[in-house]
Amino acid sequence: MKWLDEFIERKARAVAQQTSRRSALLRIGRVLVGTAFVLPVLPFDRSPRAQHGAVDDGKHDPLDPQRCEYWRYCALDGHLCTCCGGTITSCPPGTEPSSVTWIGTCHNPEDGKDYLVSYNDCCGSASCGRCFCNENEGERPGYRMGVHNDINWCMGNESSVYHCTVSVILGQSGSAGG
Amino acid sequence: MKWLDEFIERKARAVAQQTSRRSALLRIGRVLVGTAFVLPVLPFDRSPRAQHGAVDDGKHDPLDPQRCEYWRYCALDGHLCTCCGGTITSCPPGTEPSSVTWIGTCHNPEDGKDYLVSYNDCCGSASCGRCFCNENEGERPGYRMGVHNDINWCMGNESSVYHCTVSVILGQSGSAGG
Amino acid sequence: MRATTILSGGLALLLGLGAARAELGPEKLTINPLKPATPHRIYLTDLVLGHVIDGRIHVIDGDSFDYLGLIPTGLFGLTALSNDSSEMYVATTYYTKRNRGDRFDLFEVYDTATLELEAEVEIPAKHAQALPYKGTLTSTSDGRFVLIQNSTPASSISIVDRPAEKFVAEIDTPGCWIMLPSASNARRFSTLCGDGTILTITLDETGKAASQQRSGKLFNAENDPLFVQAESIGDTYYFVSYEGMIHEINLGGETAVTEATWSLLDAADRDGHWKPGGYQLLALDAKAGRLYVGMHDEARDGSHKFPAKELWAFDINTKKRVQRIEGSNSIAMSLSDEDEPYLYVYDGMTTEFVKYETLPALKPVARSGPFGEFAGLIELH
Amino acid sequence: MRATTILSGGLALLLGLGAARAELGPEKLTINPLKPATPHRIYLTDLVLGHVIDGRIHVIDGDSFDYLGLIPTGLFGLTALSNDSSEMYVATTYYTKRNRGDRFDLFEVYDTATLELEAEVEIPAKHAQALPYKGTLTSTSDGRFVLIQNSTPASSISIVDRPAEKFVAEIDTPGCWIMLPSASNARRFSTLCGDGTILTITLDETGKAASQQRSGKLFNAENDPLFVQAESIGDTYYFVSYEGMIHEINLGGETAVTEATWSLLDAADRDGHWKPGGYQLLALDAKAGRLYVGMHDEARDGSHKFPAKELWAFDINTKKRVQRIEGSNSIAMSLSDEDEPYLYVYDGMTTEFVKYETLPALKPVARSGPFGEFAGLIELH
Repeated sequence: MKWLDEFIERKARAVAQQTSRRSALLRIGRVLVGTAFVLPVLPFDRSPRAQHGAVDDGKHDPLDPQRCEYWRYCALDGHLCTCCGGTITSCPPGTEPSSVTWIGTCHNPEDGKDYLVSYNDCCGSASCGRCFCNENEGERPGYRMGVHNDINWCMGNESSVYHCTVSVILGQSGSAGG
Repeated sequence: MKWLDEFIERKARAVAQQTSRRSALLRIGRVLVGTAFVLPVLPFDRSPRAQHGAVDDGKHDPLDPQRCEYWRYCALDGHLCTCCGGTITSCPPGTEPSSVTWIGTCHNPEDGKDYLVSYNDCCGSASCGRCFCNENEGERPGYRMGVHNDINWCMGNESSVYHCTVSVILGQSGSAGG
Repeated sequence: MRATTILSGGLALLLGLGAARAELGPEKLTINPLKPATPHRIYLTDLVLGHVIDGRIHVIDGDSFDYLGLIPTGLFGLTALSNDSSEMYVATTYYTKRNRGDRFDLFEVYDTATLELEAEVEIPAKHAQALPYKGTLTSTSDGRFVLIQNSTPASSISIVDRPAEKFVAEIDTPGCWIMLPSASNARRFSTLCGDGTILTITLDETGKAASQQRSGKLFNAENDPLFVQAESIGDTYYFVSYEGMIHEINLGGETAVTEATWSLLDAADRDGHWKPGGYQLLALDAKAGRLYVGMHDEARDGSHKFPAKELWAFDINTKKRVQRIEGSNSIAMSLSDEDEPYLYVYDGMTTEFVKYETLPALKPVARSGPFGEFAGLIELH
Repeated sequence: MRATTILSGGLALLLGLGAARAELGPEKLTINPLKPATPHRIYLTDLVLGHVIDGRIHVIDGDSFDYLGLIPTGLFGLTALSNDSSEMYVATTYYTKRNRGDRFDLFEVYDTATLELEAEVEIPAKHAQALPYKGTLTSTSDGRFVLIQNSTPASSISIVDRPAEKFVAEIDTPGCWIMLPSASNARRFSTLCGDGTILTITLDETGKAASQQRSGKLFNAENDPLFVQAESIGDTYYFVSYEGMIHEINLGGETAVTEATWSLLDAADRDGHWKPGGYQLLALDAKAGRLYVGMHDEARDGSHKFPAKELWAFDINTKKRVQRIEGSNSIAMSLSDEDEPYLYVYDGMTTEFVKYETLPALKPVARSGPFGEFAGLIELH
């Protein structure tokens, strides 16, 4: 995927140009103009840095639950509750777990087994906005609602305002249901 | 203001490191991770790029009304309506001008005169979020409300939801009031 | 310090300044009229997940790429232009206390000539709080009835009588999703179901379901599901599957009928694991007979929302690829409504638009600045 | 494709899985209890101007810099911890239809042990939709009455009886701004006025104004205005002016009295045009007798909100500078409430926190990741 490389390089060059640009210096008499290396938050940017979270230092540890690459998040589309005051399986204080949910199946690299994971949303506060991830293994359109993630699973709660998403293991995949 | 230079250089280096980093390549099999050169939107970042707007190419033309450096904006703290579907003196469609306002005094480089400028807000829709500027010439704390800009001048409207700010010339400064 | 002589309530004090000998002003504060629409006016629906109560539609001039204004859409608002583009429809959720209190849902009509609210209709508080895919909100072909996808997560459809500004019916559609109106029958629409069938619903003149007919199994929802975004010529809808099969399905009759299926891929494409991907990944030029699809290689389970590495153009008569071109990371695309249409593509990485000429061949001709934060649906006026 | 056998409503179907021979799980979904507060817990008030209906307070562990949770504050919410930090107060605006409909304002109490809403009180729909400067919302020294700044833009103050959970009075304070409670008199507070006077208000036991006394002119609002953020030792408030003068003013009596004024600047500082700047630009360590101020050079008209190029430390007894150190672009700062306090500084350029040791001297010891989008007020638990 050369396009990604090129994109990165282009941005790096753009920043470098900005650094050396004489006009940047001219603006120093005013406030903070030169700091605007702001790229928009991308709908598909899986990096925790995208919306403030763990620093994206280039590692992608499948055992670090504050990163999109964490193995349980293989079909998680939303903000990681681990970056929002919750844990892998608990909602942040001040929020409510969703009453309905959908299911993914993820491979645990530690024991080599596949697990069924419930992607509950946490609801009712303002959106957390941190550590956005967009993983879609086994995800299907809305006519397969039980495995669909482009919808707000807070929909059944008293307040359906989305905050973040947890990943709760329901059991091993091979041994049931599948 | 050496700190600004250093900040720019530091960020450029960080980006450069990310570009060359082997691990970035590893992630390419996944989606778009490497694009996260996202810095937060700063409260004091005067660049239109900060919240999507005119490209910050390093120019700071006091006659370009989509830039914070435009002369009339010398005390404007908010989103430029010129980036939001309005003009220098008109609110974007779907919004309402504020019923109350505050006053700045700005120097017009074209005729060398000072003008009184009314910084009306436009109100009632969702916040525009583009071209944030933070200029404070002659600005005073809230006990001088008529020259205070850390407040929502949509406050008197039926809907006080802030959208953007215009700058309407009331007259020359020397010839009245002053 | 220049301005301190102006006391609190400065404007009132200064209204007499008109007489001052100013070279500029005094000026009048007005509301900017919206520039008349062109076929290149873009509506970009932005869910703003990080501030999810504050969604909006960005209205953008697709020639100058000026920002023209916005329409607020609130919490997971669904959006769609009316058939004649004179109105923007929004179905959204409110709470009596912003993010708490009691929920109520409204269907709202905005005038696309002014961006002002024209009408609002209370609807069952179950509109689908979904990514606003095309077809989650739509109209019958005559514009009389507006169809709104619900989810609790049980699926149903709310029917609004547009001229009467009234909610008239709710139709249960368990396990089905998306609404696809028939062009030839203004009371008919269909919906895709999780067992691979298509359910066709015909309304009576009051908007209630007069009949519901389920097709046989037309697609494999398990192994090769159809993306829900579909484009049509007359009653024939073009769907694309995860594996790159085009399904041409006629939705004009009482029961949906497959007219043709064909593959986007040749042997070399399969070797490279090329697959379709994105959110709004298809565009169809009925007049020229061209179909455009966003494609990426090295596809794997879960890559079906990947941005386009390439755009592929097909001749729908010969069912052959006629062009492949760099894809601008498209995650959403739409053709302008004109004889020689432009294809507008939304770059999911930079959030910029890329404008392509389409005839005789795709050719990028302009790129915008960035717009939006969490967007994946484009409509053109 | 691994998960497609799970039908819609997958959870219900799977509840029996507890018995499966899984190495992990089944797990229980819970709500994470908030980590007990420490003196290093940070509350960062974020106005989110770009999505202004969606303000919030970020709650952050100032040691690990973990994100602990948030408190929603809505449209231009004012925020303040209760005197004992057990509660977070919010005064905010609602509309019956998110950004339209009828306005109503609420005073809300959140439990800082759980981040849950404990109480809400309707207040006049005129709370100041201002940047949440310290002092726009505060409590009397015994915590009985909560004081809320109003602006229409005419200035007034709403008084809420906290234990009774009741709005009890509105006091007009034309041309005045910010509330500064007296430590020694639990019914007394003062406010800065645009003519350079200070108005001192004494409440009766019902929360109504029993007396209002205006001082003489204590500062020059025209040529050297005071920043509204002030820090206190007992009844003595330390203000700093745009030009770098410290005003020590006693607000314990019926009428405000200046106790001392002195300059932060020496001749060389004046040559370099050093001036104070920021939003929350002062911190005061009563025990050590240290005052910290954010300073920038090359100051000009309009630079008074500039981030700190340096932090300067003063001995308030000798009124001499004892240290200057790189300022981490501070736009807001706060000291932890402990014997040897840390100074937390919010970097307005990177939106990161920098933690400084303060004794024997300022020394940066840690830096956080980024937090917030449009923030300028810190409180420490």
